[in-house]
Amino acid sequence: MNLKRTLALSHLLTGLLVSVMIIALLGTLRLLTPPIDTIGETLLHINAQSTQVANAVTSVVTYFRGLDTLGEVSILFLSIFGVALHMQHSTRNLFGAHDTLLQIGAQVLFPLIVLFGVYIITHGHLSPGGGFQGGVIIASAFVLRFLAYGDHYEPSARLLTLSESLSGAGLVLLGVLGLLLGDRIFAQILSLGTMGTLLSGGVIELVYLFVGLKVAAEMTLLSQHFIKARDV
Amino acid sequence: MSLLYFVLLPLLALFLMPLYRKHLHIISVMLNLTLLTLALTCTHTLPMVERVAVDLPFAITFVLERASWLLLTLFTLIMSLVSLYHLRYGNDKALFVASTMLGVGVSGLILSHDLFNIYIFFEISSISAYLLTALNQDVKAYGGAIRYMIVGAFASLFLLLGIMLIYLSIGVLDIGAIAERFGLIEPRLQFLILLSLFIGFGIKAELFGLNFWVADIYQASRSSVGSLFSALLSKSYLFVLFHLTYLLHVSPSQLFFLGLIGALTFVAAEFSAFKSHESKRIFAFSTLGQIGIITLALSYADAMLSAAALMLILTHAVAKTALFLALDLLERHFHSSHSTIFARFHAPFLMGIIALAGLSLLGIPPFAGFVAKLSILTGLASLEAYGAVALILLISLIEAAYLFRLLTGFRQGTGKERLYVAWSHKLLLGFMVLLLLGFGLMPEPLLQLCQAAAASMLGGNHVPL
Amino acid sequence: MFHFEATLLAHLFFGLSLLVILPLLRRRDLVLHLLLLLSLGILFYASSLATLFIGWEMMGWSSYFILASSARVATLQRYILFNLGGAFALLGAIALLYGFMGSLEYRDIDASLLPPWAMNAIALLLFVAVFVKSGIIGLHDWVVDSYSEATPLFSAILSAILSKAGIYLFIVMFMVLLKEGATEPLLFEIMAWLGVITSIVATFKAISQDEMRRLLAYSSIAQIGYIITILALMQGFALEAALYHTLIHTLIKLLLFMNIASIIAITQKERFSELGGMIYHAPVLFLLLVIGIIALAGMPLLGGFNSKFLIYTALLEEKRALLLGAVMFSSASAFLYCYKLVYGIYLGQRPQEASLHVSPKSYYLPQLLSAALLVLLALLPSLPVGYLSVIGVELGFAPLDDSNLFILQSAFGSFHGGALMGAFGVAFVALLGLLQLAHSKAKKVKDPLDISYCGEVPRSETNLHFGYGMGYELHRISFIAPLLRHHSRVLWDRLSLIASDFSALLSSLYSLSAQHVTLLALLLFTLLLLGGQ
Amino acid sequence: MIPFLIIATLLSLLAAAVMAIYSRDPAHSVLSYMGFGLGSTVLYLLFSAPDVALTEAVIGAGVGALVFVVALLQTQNKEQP
Amino acid sequence: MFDAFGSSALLHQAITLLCFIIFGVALFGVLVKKNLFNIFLAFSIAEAALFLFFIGNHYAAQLQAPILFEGLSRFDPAVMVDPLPQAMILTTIVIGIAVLALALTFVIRYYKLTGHMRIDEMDELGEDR
Repeated sequence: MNLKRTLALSHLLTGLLVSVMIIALLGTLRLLTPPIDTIGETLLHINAQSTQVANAVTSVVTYFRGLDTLGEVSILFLSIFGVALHMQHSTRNLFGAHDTLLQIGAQVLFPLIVLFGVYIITHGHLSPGGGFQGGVIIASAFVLRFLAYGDHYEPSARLLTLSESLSGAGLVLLGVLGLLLGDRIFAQILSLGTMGTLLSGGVIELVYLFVGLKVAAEMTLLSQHFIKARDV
Repeated sequence: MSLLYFVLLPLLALFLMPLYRKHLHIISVMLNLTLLTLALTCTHTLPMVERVAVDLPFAITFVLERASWLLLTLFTLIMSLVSLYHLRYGNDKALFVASTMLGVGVSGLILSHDLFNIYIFFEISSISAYLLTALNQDVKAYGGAIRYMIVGAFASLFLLLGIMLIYLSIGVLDIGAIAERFGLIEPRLQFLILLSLFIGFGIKAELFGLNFWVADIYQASRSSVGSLFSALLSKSYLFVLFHLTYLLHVSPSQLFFLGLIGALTFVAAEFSAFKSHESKRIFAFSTLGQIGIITLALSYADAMLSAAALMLILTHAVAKTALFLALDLLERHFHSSHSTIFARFHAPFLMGIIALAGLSLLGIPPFAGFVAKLSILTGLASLEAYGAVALILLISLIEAAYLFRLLTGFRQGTGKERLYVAWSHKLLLGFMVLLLLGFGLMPEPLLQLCQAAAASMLGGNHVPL
Repeated sequence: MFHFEATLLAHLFFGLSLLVILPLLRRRDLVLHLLLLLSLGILFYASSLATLFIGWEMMGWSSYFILASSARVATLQRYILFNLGGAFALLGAIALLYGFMGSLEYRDIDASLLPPWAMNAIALLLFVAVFVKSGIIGLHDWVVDSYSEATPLFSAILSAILSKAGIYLFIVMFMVLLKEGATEPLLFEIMAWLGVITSIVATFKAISQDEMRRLLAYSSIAQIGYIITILALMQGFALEAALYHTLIHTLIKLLLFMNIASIIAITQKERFSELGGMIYHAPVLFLLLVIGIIALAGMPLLGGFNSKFLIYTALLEEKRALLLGAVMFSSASAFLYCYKLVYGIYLGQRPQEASLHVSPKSYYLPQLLSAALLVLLALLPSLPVGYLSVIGVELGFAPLDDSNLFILQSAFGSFHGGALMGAFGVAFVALLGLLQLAHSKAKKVKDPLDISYCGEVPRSETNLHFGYGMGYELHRISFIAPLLRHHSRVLWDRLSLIASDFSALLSSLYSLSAQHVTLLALLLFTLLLLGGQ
Repeated sequence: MIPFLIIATLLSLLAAAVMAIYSRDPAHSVLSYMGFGLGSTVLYLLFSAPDVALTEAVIGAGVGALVFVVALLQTQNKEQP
Repeated sequence: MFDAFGSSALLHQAITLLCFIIFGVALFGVLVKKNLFNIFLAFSIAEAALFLFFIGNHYAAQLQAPILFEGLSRFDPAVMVDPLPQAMILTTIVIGIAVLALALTFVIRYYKLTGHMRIDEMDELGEDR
């Protein structure tokens, strides 16, 4: 009983602390006024000349702040590597269902989902979406097969790691090429198309392609490891 | 020569891992030595400014000036030493990936001048640190890693808040541009932003009030990993913290507050170590103590003291690396890091290394640590900060008490085991101690480097755009 | 422009170190001993405060590691903490000086520029360094423990050489570098009294010790107390007296510690209560020890008298009658422990079960060397005076008269060393002869068990010689007993207890769960947010 | 109309957050977390950030929820033996 | 009734308020929940609240997504939302998920080694262990 009361008291105090903090924070945030101009707006201005990409977010992600994206990709790589390292997976699937309907559905849907993912990746510079989103969508196709086939389906981990590594290396090499041929990382070493067409992005498309491939492989690995984690 | 190679080369080496998965230890050594060479070749072209993305003002910039060059060289040196140390233990994929990424993270942290980019590198180094903590894959390792992740997630929340508020109020991310426009922000908001950044970096830089997790993390991870944490990780965050502090022209009272935090860090850490019997915790506390002194010295924003603090960063990093690597040898042999193992072995060379590195750590002559400590004390005295001098001297006694207690083990106890130390390890550790001794006897060149670095760190390292 | 790189003062101190350390070099810990010697060289020949400090600290840690092979952990802790405490005080003084001078070179130091408060603060810090090294009472615990727990040879080095470093530091700092400084005279007055109080207390503590090396340790403390007292006068004559006493004391302590090292090697015993009657086994050692204690007591037969003579006259010259009285009192009390030393080890009953080893021959060399020097100095008391005068002149004091090597001059008279020694020698021999005659008829006791008094028959294990238990009665004397208690040790122990409690409190902070850590960070954030507005 | 929607979505997000964090049943937590992800997707759409919305949908809500579900299943195995 | 929100300043205030309430709720969860699972979930939600706050504060009624399509043929900050925050948040979401996956991996492994995942029972580190 005493313990419970202490616990309640500590919760109360913590709650008090958090609410005081939030109130103080909000009190200060009231003073927030939007700036006169931001670099985002400047980027928007020069986007049309420098990238020919219809989706400004894409051009920021892959071109203006390509280094951030490279960092992000390596974080993802690091995290998936950690997951793979610490989750030795067994052949036993957590979802051991053998539903024929699901299997048929998976067979039908698999190519469609992959196609959709590829679409999202390749149209990243024209419409919302890009390498990350498309990559995850492709991975979800594999996850679907996992769920449907249970123990009997397992994409080759080696192939996955290889494609993950190689696409990562491709991304870095693209950056290095930009440094060597152009004057900066991810420099536009390819010719630009006209705005709004599929091949208008130049390097941007290549970047998203590598990112998409990498994310797809990584997410497949991730789900594979999570779903088939072995008991110790 | 592009500064981006310090980030791109390790990443390339990582992504091409499947090509040489059996020789990662060799690749690691080659990579780190290459980076060290690259860092050294930059000496004559300082300061270097590189715009990473676009030519407009306020793009992502990488800047290598004297201070960051000094740290970058130190980091690549330590990474090379640690990877050379692991050469004997063969292929370790997890260690290779995590430590290489840690190198990427800390290099990016000190090179980048873009706040959001700094956040990315902050996360890279944090995640590699989590992985390094969990390297042993036992309960302790996972417990430590989970603790670390909770604290780290908290830190990145506040860092993110600070960055968002900066962008929301002035719309720029380059720290030079932020410094220019920072005065436009409402003072209370300014304070909130500084505070959020302080919490974010302060947690990772292991400052008092925010550092109660440190001992557990060091204890959970391998000793050799401890050397990376102690020499690279905390120092890089501290550098960024003070870089921002100097650039944003914080008020004297805020600098005083930082100095106070530094002093508290120092006192609390040294006292905590006094009762500890776990050598990794002891070394962690000693790292905290040194960070406290460094913070205290940097908070005066004085050229001489900052030079001394940089010198302390250098000497402490080398001494701690030597100590942690030696401890790693012991830990591999005894499967324990309790301080009693110091009385259980007989290996004159190793004992000498530990003793001498320990002396340098304590700031006892004729080692480089002494030069750093002496310059800090004389610097404080010439600023008439006699209280700080007295504090450092008094608390150093506590530090001496526990470090010497550890070292007495060497000459005491019976039934000692003979410990075989490989020649390569002897060479490596001997090199580090020679480095400490050499710079202790001839500190002038290093002091000059540190003075130049301090000048560029303080004197508006604001690089012309 | 002042150059102090290789003065005679440094030569004197370094020469003494060589004199002591070279005969004692052994293969065991050779490197550490050489390091110690190197550090002394650095200390004495330094030309900047930084170098001086390097020597000082190296001396501390190299001796620590030599000591660590034999001493207990608590003793080692005490040794390093006291020494580093002193060293850090020195470092504080150096930092303070730097703050005003902007340089650490000796030649750049001009104490007349220091404001009085800074000069006094520096003086206080330096006093701490000097007092710790010299074992001034209250700061002396580490001395006794480390002397008694070091290897016998290293005790000799500790006592004969390392205890002198404090004196050197004082001379260099106060008589050379900071001579022009406006130090408060009261500080030196306090120092003089601290020295003499130390010598009195240490003398009584020495008498009550049962362990040979603890006795000698207290005796060292007492002797250095005199030197401190005399140095505090800040006079040329006093400086020379102090240096003379330093020289004599080094020789005496080398002799005595080596003598005891021989005894320990022979018997493996450390305590008076377990020893006795060694004269039958080692007459040569007995003779050497007698030379040592005569010199130690400052009796006019051997070199010890010369320096005592100088000390007394120096005090007289300065008209410090009270100090003189105290020094004489302590000096006279020193006879008691000298007696205990000779009786407790060599005379009296021999323990029954003693199994004896052979003392290493090499232990005799340093003893013979210093005994010979002591005799020589007794004959030619003015021999070192010329040298010491030059040092005094170098430091800016008037020289002493050394025209006749046999005669030691002072303002209050002089004595002829050869004549004095001859006279005392004749008197001593005559007295001995008389005693021999008187005792020849005394009945020899066949068996110690024959003695019985008050109806008690001692058992065979009862130790009957006079050295045993001597000094215990001191505890019953009301004005001496409080001196013998371990006040300072209690104080330091309590301090370390407080530190360790505080440490436990703080280290529990560092074992908090991650949640509490974040909670504290949030608390800090909130407080700052509210407070900083 | 859009401001109204934004406020309403935010309120429901608040409810979902409370459910997700404080529910005693982990299954409810995960479901509410998914709801939170979907709600924020909607919100991003309303904020005219379709890219972020898509990312939140597939990565935040999708992968995040998957990870949570699997973690839940992995740690429930032994809880009721 | 909600016309007042037509002014974006007021709307921003409201968004900030609600987002930080969510943030506070999540932070409270981080501080008091004992289940590691819930703690990381709370972190994830706190992070999401910050994202919403950031994106929400760049929204205004007249602004469109920064993508060119039929009706819109020119990049103009007057009619488009700032793309940089979106790019930043996009990056941060991915990072957040990466960290979350790693954290849950550690939690799962910890659970399998010790049989519990309560933060107040984690006692494997500290002195004399």
